[in-house]
Amino acid sequence: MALTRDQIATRVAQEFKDGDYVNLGIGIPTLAANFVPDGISVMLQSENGLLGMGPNPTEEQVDADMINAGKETVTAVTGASIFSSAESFAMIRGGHVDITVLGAFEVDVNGNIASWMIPNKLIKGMGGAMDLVAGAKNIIVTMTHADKHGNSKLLAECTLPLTGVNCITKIITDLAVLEVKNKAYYLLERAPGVTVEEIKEKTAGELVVPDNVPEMQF
Amino acid sequence: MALTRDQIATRVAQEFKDGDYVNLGIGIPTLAANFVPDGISVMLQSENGLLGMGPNPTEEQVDADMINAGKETVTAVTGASIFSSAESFAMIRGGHVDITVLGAFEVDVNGNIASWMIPNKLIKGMGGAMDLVAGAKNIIVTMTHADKHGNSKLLAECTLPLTGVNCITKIITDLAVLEVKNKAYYLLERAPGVTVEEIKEKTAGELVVPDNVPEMQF
Amino acid sequence: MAGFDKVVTSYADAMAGLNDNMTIIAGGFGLCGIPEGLIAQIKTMGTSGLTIVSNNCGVDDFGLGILLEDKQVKKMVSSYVGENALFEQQLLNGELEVELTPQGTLAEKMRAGGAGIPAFYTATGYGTPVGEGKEVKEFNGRPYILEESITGDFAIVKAWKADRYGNCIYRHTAQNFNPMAATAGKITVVEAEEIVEPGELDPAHIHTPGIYVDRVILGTFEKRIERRVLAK
Amino acid sequence: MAGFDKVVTSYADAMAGLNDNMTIIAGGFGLCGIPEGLIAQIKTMGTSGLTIVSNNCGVDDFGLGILLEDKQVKKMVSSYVGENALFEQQLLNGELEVELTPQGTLAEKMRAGGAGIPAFYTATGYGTPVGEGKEVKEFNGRPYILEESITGDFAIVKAWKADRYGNCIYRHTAQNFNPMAATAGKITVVEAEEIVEPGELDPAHIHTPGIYVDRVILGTFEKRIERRVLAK
Repeated sequence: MALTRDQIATRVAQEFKDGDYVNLGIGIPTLAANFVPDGISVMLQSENGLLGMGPNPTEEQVDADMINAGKETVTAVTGASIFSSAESFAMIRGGHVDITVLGAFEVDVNGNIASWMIPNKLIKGMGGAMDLVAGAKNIIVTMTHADKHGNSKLLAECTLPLTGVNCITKIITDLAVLEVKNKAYYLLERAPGVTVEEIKEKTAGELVVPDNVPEMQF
Repeated sequence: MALTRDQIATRVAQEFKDGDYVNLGIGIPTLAANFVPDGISVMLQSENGLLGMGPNPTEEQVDADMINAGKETVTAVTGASIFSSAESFAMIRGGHVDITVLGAFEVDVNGNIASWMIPNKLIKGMGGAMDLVAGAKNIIVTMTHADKHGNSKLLAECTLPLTGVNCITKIITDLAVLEVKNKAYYLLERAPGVTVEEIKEKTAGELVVPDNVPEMQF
Repeated sequence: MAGFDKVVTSYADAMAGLNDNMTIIAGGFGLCGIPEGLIAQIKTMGTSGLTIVSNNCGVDDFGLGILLEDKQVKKMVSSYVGENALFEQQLLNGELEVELTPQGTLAEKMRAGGAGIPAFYTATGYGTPVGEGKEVKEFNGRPYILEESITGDFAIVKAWKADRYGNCIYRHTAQNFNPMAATAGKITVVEAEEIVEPGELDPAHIHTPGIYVDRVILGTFEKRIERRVLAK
Repeated sequence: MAGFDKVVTSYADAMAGLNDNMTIIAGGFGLCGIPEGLIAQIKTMGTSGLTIVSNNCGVDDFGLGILLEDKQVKKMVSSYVGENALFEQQLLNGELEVELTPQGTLAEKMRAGGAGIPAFYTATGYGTPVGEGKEVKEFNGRPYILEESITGDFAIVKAWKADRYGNCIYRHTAQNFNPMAATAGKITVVEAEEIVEPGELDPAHIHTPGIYVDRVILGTFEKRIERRVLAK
């Protein structure tokens, strides 16, 4: 069975190590904050200038001056720091954020990612995504393996305008966990009950399948 | 009579306008802070990260964490701000300091200045001087008109390694006030009792002398 | 210290000198930390042909979005403009130009503009449409693109507290682009929630030293929240 | 939050991993705001062949100057090294190399190194010995030189207060180069006058967010004054 959004987020959160500084994109990546494993602490960076982002506020805590990069009201955790956008992206561009998790329209076997623009359709802008993929030490892309028409999002070569080149190393989808290297997708894990055949079918770029592909553990 | 150091500093301070942010180099420039005219307020910038430098401290006020760019103990005035060296030079390089006053070994008619290095003799470094001459809106050089052997410091072309090119517009010496433009020194004022002849004699670069050269007013 | 008192008492004085076809650098992220009264004054003045450098362009009826109604904006330099239907319409009609700029590059362009750095290299945008036509240079085997800095005729900034000398502090994440914007205007105007006397702000806590600031005005702020999300 | 507790209790732990021929970025201006105990530890370790990036090199018997005694330093990158007789002697003997760098360029090189900017243009040094051999480019009719950023294997930083997560604040002008140094080390070590619990520092007052810091140690400081000048 393909994973639910919460299950994908749970698998993403297994990538976190204790003490990681993490930037989570909008959507499934943000959900990962709810599934951080026991014994692991991470500190969330929000690119509008907050290190140590906490949960959304209660009614009493709501403060218009306290928002995240998705423009949602948030709180700060104990030990947080707040700074300018220039300082925030100095952190990001300078490689100080340990893990960035973000969604994508497409990725390819060169580690390229397209996530911000669909010509003649979506022209809202890239926000901080280009800086994040250029700067983070470890970038995880999370998305559905194929679009709603069944077309693979794991391509040999991206067709949409790129967000960044040669930067993606790990992909966590509703079907599988894959590593990108040597111009191919290496299948590391499959979702419980999902067959290697289905993953092959929905992966357009070259897929390398080891003899044994374990199921994800939750 | 050639001006004393205090008199040079007094003439320098006449250049200040109310509300100017001013950076003063070591030596005579620093003295100018003591002669700011009545009704004029300036705020002193010290390039190690202090805007609003005050006088040296009393015995009780001395604080090792409170120094100026000359490494002397200082105080801060009311309304001061303290920041990093990167921020300090952002101000300087970005042209936010209104007036910089500094000493020099030599200047020339191209507005070049040499103030930091005498080959095989003085190799201490340029400190912040190169940033100051590259960045300030208005740079005033103050020095003796000639060295102790009577050799002019106002040259046609500098002989020592430069601190900056094409940046000096005004020179205040013990003999005269001059403007640098059109590859010449324009004599604006002479020290009380100093003749145009003496100034001509001690100016190696081309000197433009108007019909009437007023004496400096103190 | 009369020469350092930067407080003005009318919005007309605050924005005096703003003319058609000028460039304005604006602080704020979404609707957070925006100089509401200064934006309203620009609308009142009716200045047109403006280039506005701001991470976002507000929403249809609030923030910089209100300058679209009378087509005062010629060009936006922004990282994200997705909250605004009028914006999209004017863009598709060709009435508005947009230069989409990665958020970190935008922040750094403003900082560099204020700091006398005309250009810098960044890996951000290399190999993407953002990098097209830009100079590329390798450092340690990695390609980077050259990005030029930005300055404006005016910068409009929203502070929490400002003193009469223009020293500013920002509140929480309303800081965002404001400190860089403050450095990048030929004339920098700060609209503050509170104006205090010099000396009331701790010198070590000042986010924007007064040297960058030309005018300070006391504002009142609606502080609209774009996405009010509560704890479950 | 065990993973974020960066406090170490010995200087040996604080500087563990420092090896010969490494590059160290050091905060401080003159003798103000220098990590005295970390410098002493480097002397104790006897590490040699070091490249040290620091605005100054201390004085003969204090600050970075003490590393000259046993010839631990191969190269200094500094703006001003005039306070130190041993320095001058080793320089003239060819035992020490120095790369004189304008103070603002040095500060910006550290900042850029930490911020992922490999190079930037500045007018500082154009037409002088500093500009020799560097790429020149005109912007708006003015020539600028290209300066590359600096990073180090270690950064050593002196803070006033640090919390266990590595968030730091600096006191008065002891801030100087420390915030940039903190961003530019592969391993950044902070020596603080006081270590506090997370939450004790106001998030808006933190000069160096903990993300840049790997280790924090409690120090005791002599805080020698280089030029004690009193009001007349």
